[in-house]
Amino acid sequence: MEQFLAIIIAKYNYWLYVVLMMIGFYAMIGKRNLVKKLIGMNIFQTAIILMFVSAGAKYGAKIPILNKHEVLEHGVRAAQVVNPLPHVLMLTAIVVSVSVTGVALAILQRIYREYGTLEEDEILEKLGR
Amino acid sequence: MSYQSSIWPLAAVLISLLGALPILASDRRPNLRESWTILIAFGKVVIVASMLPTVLNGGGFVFTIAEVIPNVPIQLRVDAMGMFFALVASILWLFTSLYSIGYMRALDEHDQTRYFASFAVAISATLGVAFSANLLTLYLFYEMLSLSTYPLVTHHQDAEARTSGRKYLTYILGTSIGFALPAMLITYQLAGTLDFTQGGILAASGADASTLALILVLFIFGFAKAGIMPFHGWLPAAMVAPTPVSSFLHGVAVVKVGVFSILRVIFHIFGPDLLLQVHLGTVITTLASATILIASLVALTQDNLKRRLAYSTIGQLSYMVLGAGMLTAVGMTGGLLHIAMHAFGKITLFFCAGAIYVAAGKKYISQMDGLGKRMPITYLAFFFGSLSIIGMPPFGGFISKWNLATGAIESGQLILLLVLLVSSLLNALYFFPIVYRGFFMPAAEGEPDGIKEAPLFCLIPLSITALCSLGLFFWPGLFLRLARMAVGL
Amino acid sequence: MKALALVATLVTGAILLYGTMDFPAFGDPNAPAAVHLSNNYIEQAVAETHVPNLVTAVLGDYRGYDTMFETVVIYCAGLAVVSVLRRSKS
Amino acid sequence: MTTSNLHMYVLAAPLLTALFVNMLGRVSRSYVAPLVLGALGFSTLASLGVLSRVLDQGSYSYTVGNWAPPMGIELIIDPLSALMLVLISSVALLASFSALPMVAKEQAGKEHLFFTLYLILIAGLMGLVMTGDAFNLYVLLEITSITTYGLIAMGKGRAPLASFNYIIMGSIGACFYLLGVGYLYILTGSLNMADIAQILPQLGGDAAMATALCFILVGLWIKMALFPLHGWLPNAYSLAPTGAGLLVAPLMTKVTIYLMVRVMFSIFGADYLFVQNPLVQSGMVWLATAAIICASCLALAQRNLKRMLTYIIIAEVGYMVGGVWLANSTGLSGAILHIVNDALMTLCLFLAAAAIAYRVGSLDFDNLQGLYKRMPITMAAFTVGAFSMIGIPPTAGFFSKWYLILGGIEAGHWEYVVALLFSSLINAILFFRIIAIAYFRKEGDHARLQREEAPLIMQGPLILTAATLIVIGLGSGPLVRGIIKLALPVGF
Repeated sequence: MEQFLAIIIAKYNYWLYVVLMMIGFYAMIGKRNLVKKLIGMNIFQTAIILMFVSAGAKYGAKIPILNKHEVLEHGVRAAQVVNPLPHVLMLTAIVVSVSVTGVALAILQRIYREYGTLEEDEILEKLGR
Repeated sequence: MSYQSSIWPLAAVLISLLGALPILASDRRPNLRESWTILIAFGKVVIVASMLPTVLNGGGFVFTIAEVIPNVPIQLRVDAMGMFFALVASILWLFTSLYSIGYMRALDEHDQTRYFASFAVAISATLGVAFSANLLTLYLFYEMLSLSTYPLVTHHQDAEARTSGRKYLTYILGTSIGFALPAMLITYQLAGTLDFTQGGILAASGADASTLALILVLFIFGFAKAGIMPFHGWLPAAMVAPTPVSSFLHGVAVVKVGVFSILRVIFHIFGPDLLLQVHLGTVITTLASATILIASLVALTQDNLKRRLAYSTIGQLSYMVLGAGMLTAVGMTGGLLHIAMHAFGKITLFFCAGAIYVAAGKKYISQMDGLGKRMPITYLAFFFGSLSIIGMPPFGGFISKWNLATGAIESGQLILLLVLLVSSLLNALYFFPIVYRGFFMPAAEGEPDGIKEAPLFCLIPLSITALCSLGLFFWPGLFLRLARMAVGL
Repeated sequence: MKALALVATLVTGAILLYGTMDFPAFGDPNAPAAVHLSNNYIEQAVAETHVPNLVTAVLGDYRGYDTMFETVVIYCAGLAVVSVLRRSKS
Repeated sequence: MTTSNLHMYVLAAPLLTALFVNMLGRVSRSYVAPLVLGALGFSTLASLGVLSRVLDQGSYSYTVGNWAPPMGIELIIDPLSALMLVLISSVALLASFSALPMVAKEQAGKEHLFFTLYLILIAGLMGLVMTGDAFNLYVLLEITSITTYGLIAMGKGRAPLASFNYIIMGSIGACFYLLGVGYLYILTGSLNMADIAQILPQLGGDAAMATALCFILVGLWIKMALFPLHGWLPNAYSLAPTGAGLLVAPLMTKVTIYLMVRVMFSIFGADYLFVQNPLVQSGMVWLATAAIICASCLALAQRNLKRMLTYIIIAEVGYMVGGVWLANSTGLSGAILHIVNDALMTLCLFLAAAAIAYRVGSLDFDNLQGLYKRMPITMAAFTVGAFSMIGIPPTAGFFSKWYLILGGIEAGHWEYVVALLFSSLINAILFFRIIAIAYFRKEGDHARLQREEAPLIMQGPLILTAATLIVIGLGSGPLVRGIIKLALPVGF
């Protein structure tokens, strides 16, 4: 048990983000309101972004912006700078996430225009009529 | 046996396939269209006959169309067995073309262009099956035949045609995809090839008896065109088609393609020796015997003339399979020979049924009393045809049945001899009443007087095929020789 | 339906947590992610690209191909929004 | 122009043209058609050049911006990706001919927007098949998704709702894929597929690796609509504007299957997938079997041509997934051949459906009566496509099915063999039902129907596609021997 706790504490970041992800995931598949689904999607994607970024963290390291001249002259110790790659990836992922949200919102507008509601059950009811 | 590479097998197959194009193009000029049909039919006979001497001398032709699967090209090859079948089919197609013209015009049928074009494609497929060098090619043309005959079966485009068309495709396509295709794949997996080889290809694969039995049964049911029960139901249903279709396709081409495919499998995929070794001949003969007897009994109960002929066909087809299943050279010769003998006999009978329909508008046997006096030539031809099918001398059918009976005795299965005798008796029982009613029963009250013989275009072909049935008793030489070459005698 | 969604969520979460068992601890400077590529970027990026901000260096240079498509994504999204919301003339 | 970066021109042509289509299309609609066709025609020729180069000189990798992998992003041009490039560009080109008049009819005034998204989608698909970088794959996957969301939402009636549904499902798929990549990254510190594949076996991290595999695969399955994750596809594809369906239906699922193959063999390796986890392997074949059978049965219940086709697409996904997981070279060759064939078959059927929709309007079965008289050429091509779907020789569909079934027999997975045969039979029923409806007419209706074919620009590609199906069928021997055998992953 203690071992298990030690594992959790050592990797608490992942545990947090997985919980966050699952909140979003549940909203995507469990909620009947279309906007809530969309919000769930955003939570999910944000949690993934956080997970990636946290994977780049190093204890005692600084941000990956260096002094150019100093580096060119003396070099740099890699352990003192956090991993820049996850940040790069997540910049892209954020853009993708925002774009998808934008398109989805536009589509939601059209749906609202057409059916006057964003509740899935009510829409299905209207379609069934 | 040595095969020379040649374009002629392809030409024989393609002439009618490409011929469908000018037929379609001359949609609005019936005379031109029918001239095309005759010309193509004649050309086909000439091409097939031109290859005959080489085959008789023990040679053959081969043509590779495309290399599609390792060791299995789409390939045409002319050997004695293929030649035998191609000869029967192409000669009878010529007669059918003539007959079709008379029949379709007399009834003023709709969509004749489509009819003739589909017919041309169907005969192409038939020759393709005859000249296939391997199972895949055979399967290809087999499916092509199934599909090209669909418009013919459903020609009338009414509710009945629709139902029959569905039944036709369900049986034919269903069994070929559901049974024949997996059988072919398993064979390929076992043998690594699908080539038709004298002595079979499965012997070397070392497959056990149960696998072989499975493949064999899958093949026999898979080629449902042969009408082995319980997959025979499509044939009576297909009788809604115009009579020339029934006569040629469902008396000769389509059904015999089924039988021919089964024979190919028995002769050249399994090989008689292998089947003897694992005692699978009885599987074939049992299925065939059951079909012969049941179909003959059912035929007795049918009042619709074409349906009675259809059930008769189902029974007769199983004779051919039965002969092959005896696994003796004589029995196999008999089975093969029966393809030709039955073809000439049955096509005559169908031609007559069509002629009666054209001239008198009658479909049911019970209405045909006294018709023989008004249509003597038709009825005489019908009599000849039925005698040939029953197997009476001096008609062609006797030769094949004689061989079959000899084969049964040689193989030591006297029960098969009994099957042959009983079924011949049944044949007589369902044919003779028709002839008797026609000649000796008085016509029904209020029958119109104007009934006379069908048009010449109908009458001439049926007379010729009837005479052929007679002639084949005296001069069976060509077919007998090809059949013997095919089984290796 | 909701119960099914809950079960799916729990299963997914459990698998994800199970997967983290093999992960290095948070902030471990010797984690594979922290040493393999990252060190190369940190040590060479300034010399190779002359950009002091490593994120920019990687984004704009090493993984510029990604970034090109990132802009395409935005472009697409804008177009998609316009085309979805605009009523067609017919 | 040197041939060493010809593949970049294949990709760049639609991408850059998309900009011009948007700008010039605003000025005048008449610019749209030549731009689209020109770009795709160029791409098709260039991709043929790429393929012949690969076959001639072997696979090569291309580093974007000259940053050596794994630092930079690597593109892999091997026979498989070159084949996919040819497939994508040629299918897109053929689809465009038909899409142009359809879009002008359905989306009047929005053609430039439609074709901008359309071209970017094509560029995205091309990028997908070339990339050798796991994260780059994600970005491109999202490009294709976003463009598809937009294209589908442009449809009428319920289309936006279907599109939203697709967004939610598609995002789950993409997120799962990204999570899987994240796990691999945390585990290995790399994003380059070849690099990951090299590092993975040296690690002890079995749990994380399995989780990564699981999430990547599930993500891709959602995107390719593998049963039972297919829920979004029928509505999305059948309600999409006809022009969008023409492109999306033949290509999207097939490219995703390609991605699955790529990820499976380039990252995880056949040894890990098949040898170390035989249970997973046979479980997957069973899943594919279930997919084929269930989707075929669902197709039977449809009363609309396009909806029926969408369920057939789902069944075909099962074919290919099963073929890949059979774990032998015959099955894999069959799956790859089927990717090509299925794309063309689906294209043929959707082109025919588009032509019918253009003239008849509705695609409900009841409206198809007498079509063989009204549109004989369209229906002839449709028949060829249908035969190929059923698997009747010598059409292409027969031969890929041949390899798939043979692979099933070889692997001893008889359930898969039976499912394939069953699905062929169902397809026969499905298509002959339509053929019968279109061949027969209403009772007692004997009026001479007027011939009214779709415009030539729609007929041309349709006929060409139907002919291609037969040509590919007859040429499947050289195709398999010359290209697909080379495209198989190492070890097969």
